[in-house]
Amino acid sequence: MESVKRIEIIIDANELREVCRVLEALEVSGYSVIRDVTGRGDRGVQSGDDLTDVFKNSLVLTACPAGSVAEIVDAIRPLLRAHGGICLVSDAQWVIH
Amino acid sequence: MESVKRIEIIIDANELREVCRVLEALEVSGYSVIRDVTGRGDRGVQSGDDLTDVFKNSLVLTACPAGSVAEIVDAIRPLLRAHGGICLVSDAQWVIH
Amino acid sequence: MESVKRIEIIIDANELREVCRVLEALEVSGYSVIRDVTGRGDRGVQSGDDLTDVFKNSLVLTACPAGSVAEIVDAIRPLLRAHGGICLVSDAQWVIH
Amino acid sequence: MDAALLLANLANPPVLFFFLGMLAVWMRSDLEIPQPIPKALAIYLLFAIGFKGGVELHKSGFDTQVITVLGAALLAAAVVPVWIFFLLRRRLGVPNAAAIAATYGSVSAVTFIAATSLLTHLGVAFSGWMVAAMALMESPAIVIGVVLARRFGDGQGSSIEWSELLREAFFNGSVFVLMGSLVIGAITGESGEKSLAPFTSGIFKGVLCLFLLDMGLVSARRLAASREIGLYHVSFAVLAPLAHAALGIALSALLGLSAGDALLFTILCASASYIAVPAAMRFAIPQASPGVYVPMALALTFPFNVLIGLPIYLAIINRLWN
Amino acid sequence: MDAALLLANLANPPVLFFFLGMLAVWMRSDLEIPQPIPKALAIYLLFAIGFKGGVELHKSGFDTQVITVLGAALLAAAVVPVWIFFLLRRRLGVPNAAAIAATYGSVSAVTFIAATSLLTHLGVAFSGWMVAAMALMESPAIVIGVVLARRFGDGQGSSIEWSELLREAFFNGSVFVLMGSLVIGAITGESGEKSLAPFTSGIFKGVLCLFLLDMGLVSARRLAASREIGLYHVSFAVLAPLAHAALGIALSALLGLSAGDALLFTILCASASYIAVPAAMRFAIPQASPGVYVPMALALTFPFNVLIGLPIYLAIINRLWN
Amino acid sequence: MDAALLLANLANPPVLFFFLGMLAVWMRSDLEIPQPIPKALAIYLLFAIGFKGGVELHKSGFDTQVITVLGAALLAAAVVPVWIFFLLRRRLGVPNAAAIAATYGSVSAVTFIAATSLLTHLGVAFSGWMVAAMALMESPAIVIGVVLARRFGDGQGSSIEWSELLREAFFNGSVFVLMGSLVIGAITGESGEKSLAPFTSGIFKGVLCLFLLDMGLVSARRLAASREIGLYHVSFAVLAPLAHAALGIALSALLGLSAGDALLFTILCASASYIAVPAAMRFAIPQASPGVYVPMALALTFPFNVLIGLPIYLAIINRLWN
Ligand SMILES: Nc1ncnc2c1ncn2[C@@H]1O[C@H](COP(=O)(O)O)[C@@H](O)[C@H]1O
Ligand SMILES: Nc1ncnc2c1ncn2[C@@H]1O[C@H](COP(=O)(O)O)[C@@H](O)[C@H]1O
Ligand SMILES: Nc1ncnc2c1ncn2[C@@H]1O[C@H](COP(=O)(O)O)[C@@H](O)[C@H]1O
Ligand code: NA
Ligand code: NA
Ligand code: NA
Repeated sequence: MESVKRIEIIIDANELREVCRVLEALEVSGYSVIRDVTGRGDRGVQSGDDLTDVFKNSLVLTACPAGSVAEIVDAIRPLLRAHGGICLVSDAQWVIH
Repeated sequence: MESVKRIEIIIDANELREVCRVLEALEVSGYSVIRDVTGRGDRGVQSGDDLTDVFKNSLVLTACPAGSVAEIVDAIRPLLRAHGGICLVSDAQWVIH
Repeated sequence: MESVKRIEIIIDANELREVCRVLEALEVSGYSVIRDVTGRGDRGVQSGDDLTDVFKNSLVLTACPAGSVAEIVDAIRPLLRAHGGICLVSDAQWVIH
Repeated sequence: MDAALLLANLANPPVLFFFLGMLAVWMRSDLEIPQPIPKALAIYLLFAIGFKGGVELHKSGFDTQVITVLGAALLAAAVVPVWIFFLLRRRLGVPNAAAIAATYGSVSAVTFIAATSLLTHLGVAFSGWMVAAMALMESPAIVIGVVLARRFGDGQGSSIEWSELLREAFFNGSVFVLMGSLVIGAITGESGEKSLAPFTSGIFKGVLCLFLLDMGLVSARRLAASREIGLYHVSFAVLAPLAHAALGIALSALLGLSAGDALLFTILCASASYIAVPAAMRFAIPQASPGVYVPMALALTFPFNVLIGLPIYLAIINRLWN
Repeated sequence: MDAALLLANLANPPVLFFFLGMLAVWMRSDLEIPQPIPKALAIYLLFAIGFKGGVELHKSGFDTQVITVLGAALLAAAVVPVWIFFLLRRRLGVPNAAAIAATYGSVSAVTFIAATSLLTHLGVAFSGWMVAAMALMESPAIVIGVVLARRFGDGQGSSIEWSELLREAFFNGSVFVLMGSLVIGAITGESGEKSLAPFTSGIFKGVLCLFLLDMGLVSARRLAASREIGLYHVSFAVLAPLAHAALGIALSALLGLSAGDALLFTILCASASYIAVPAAMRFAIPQASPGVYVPMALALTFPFNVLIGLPIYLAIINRLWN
Repeated sequence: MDAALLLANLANPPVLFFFLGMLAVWMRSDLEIPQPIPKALAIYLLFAIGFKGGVELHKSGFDTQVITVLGAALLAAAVVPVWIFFLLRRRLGVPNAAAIAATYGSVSAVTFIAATSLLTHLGVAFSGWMVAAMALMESPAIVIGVVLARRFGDGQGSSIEWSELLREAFFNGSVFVLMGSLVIGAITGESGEKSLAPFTSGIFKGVLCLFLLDMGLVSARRLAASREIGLYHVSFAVLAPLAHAALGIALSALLGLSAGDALLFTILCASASYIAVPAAMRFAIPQASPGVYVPMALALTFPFNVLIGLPIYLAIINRLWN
């Protein structure tokens, strides 16, 4: 198994496209998305019950080498600043296959 | 980036409201919810296929300072005891924006 | 709280049954499933928008004692090799109730 | 002639689709109707049946028969859970006994709908306002079950407040949609009926088929997964509806109901709830095991009533009424 | 007679179900119509109304009245956001003022549908091609709102490209379905109409009831959750539709529209968008707070128009037209 | 006259909505029909077409023509995958060749439905029981494809058991719903038909429009995303249906089918499966790349058949039959 960083981004569902575009631009090896995430934060309740996705979040998970965390985080930060959301980085072991 | 604790709670979907109420009472900075989670545990299979949410779980994720883990866990434990489910606590770095 | 390992498996939705069968065979104490996960990886985009689940992933999360990680990983690896996907292992504290 | 009834029931498309669903599980097909589609179908069915019932209520008005039937319905909904509780508490313990009491004291809207579908299929007349009786019978058993659990239980879980419980019992989603549609139907009457007919009546039976297909899938899965169900539970799940059907038929005779209404009243007594009640029990009596009371109602009593019970009850009613 | 109109509106099933939804939230019922069912119902409604509108357009053709009405619609959609912006910018700041301007300059398809449903309910004739006016009024206000935010804003968020914005405005999902169905309806005409009628017309009102039930749930929730809404916002959300209705009625009179068409044109002016616009604002004016402009349109102006506004506007029109 | 056919096909609402869906992707609209709605629509379509086919079978009974047609259908479903496999294996390798063989040997229910919709649109008669032929042609190619992959493959993946495979082939969700509804339709016959007609026939075309709107979205997305598709694949995806259509027309002539039935039989041969087969291939031939065989069937062959193929085949049939 190989040590990697596990980056978890929870952001407004309307920004999902943008986050993916950013990650692809940085040529991450891959990412996973959970589209329907609700929650609560500084910007109030995201109940996910409206017709547009204005009150819904999405979660993006990407595992990457420790080295590329910095550039990913720097690329995501402006989105978080503009639209809210959180980004968590943690350690993990990647099962090589 | 700032060190935080990542608390993951998987519990009966019918208790979701209650868990959120508890977290809000403790004034956490925020939390995220994945409403539809299935699974298996001591209480058998939660297949998520019935009309009521009796056989469905939900996942609540909250990132908080290490200091407040204890009180959150203590507040959640009785719910886990009564209705089952799990609560995992892990380390993470929060990207400040 | 008790130290455990947090195993996260993201795999083709059609293999979900198989992964669960494997985990049950190894008698894990339990597992959680998020059925609808999209993403991108070596095998291209999994957009989750088709009628079959051929382009959809699922996420399986299981918390287990450090001791049983090896056998679980060994049992999952062939599935990852054949059908793609990832498996991440991280540390966590399990709240005993 | 009774065998004919049994076959007629089995030849009714909704019943066939219910069976098809069970077959899919037995043959290990990967067929599924993904959530939340079944939830949406259930809301539609409650909406349609409630609305149509309300319109009928609008037409008939609250005459004495309506009122006496509603009274009898409340009576049945109050008596059944009590006797079940005392029957089962020794064997299954207070929490499970109370939960099962609530489950069997309440009603299954889908079974009721299946009964109306059978009657329509056979061209037997019935009163649309019987839906009001169903609406009234959903909630009382929940409250009674919880009261019994409190009174005879070890006092655990008594933390929950009454307001919460009453809301769960009387305002839970399914009861609310049914009641609300009933009232709206009663307000709008014929005019509303005409404009909604293609939706509430035209496609109704077709939607019911799809919904029962899913019910077949789910109940067969539940049966396969239920590890806590023993012979005792199985026999109760089959005998209880028969006993309650007898009660229902007796009351129907006393009330002088028509054959059609008698079947509906009977099925209300004989059916068990797996929608409104489990959610309430899970929260009000957490010590009770959903792995016991849900499979009993959903995987045993429901199929029994839909496949065999309905024609049997109707056959008996036909015998007695003529 | 006007009171009669008000009651007639409240006795229309869709309105009653909208109210039922709000009631469910106020009584703290756990009733919900799970996503993506409401999204699917919305797509259906846009599909059906667009298609039927296109068929009507096919029948009427683009005669001078149609064209003048479409022109007037565009005019209203262009003027309204501008004056709102300058009205609100001091009090609410440029971003929120611009977002609210776009919201109220655009239209609410569901309110429009509720208006047609009321007219049908009352047997008042109207032109199906008015849908085309609605389609035209959805997007311009979005662009104007963003332009104003740029021109008078602190230059933040100006990073976003125009192509993106125009796509959001003119090709977003709901506009696209409505426009596309309109064109397809116009292409296929009567033949298409006949084959789709049971779907686009037969079950339409029933689906509308379910959809408005959800709208009631959501708007009541929004109102309860909105912490950024003050008296100022509330009064604007009630006065704006009245002011815009006056504008709409005036233009309708000038255009010599029939009473039915006048109501539709009026409601287009008086309604505010909570589907097409918020998504666009969220991305084009991120500094604006969705917690302000969405509840205003969805939880205040929408219920006001559906419950009270429609009958009032129609009463006034009736007075003036006769 | 043939150009007229082409236009008639393009003026059919379902085809227009399919095109609208593709247009939405090309114009980069964010329109989407969120899952599981499309899955539910697919289940509805299979349910309705299966049920109606069963009813027709009930009416016609298994006369010699029905049986010979079903035999011919099985023959086609068995021959096609074999020749495709040997045609492609050198160029694409055993796994992909086998997967494509299974894909094109099986059928596309939606293409079949589009064909029936075109015939209805043109008022050309056809036999409802042709659905039975479709149901029979879904599974065999899957088994044959896997057998070929085993026989000529490097023996990898041969771990999977036959029971699993056969279940995937014959009991997968879509086949099961189609077959089950067919049988139920055959059992209930006219009586069932009457009670379900508003659901299975009335709203059918409308639902088909919404479903094809989604199909348009998905197939255009697939085409845009497919990086493994080369000129070779494209030409195969267009030439294969033409070749198989020729086979279908020849067999139809031999069997002396009516023009309508001939088109249906032809489209069964010419269409490729993107529902039943991919799931089975993914599990039985994991070395094959879904990024190749799915886009070929879904994003190339399906649109080709629906937009151009159907009218061409029908034009040829008209020429030959008269
Ligand atoms: N402390 C937290 N833990 C977990 N999720 C959070 C937290 N804070 C915010 N979120 C998520 O991020 C979304 C946007 O946050 P905000 O921009 O603060 O409103 C919220 O709706 C939550 O889903
Ligand atoms: N070891 C575990 N790892 C991950 N999830 C678990 C585990 N044990 C239980 N769960 C989740 O918690 C739910 C309730 O657990 P239980 O109360 O043990 O039945 C299960 O349905 C799973 O979704
Ligand atoms: N680096 C990664 N981080 C997160 N998820 C990944 C990563 N790589 C692959 N995945 C997930 O695993 C699925 C299959 O991966 P692959 O087999 O590489 O196509 C992808 O669709 C993603 O959902
Ligand atoms: Na009962
Ligand atoms: Na407006
Ligand atoms: Na074929």
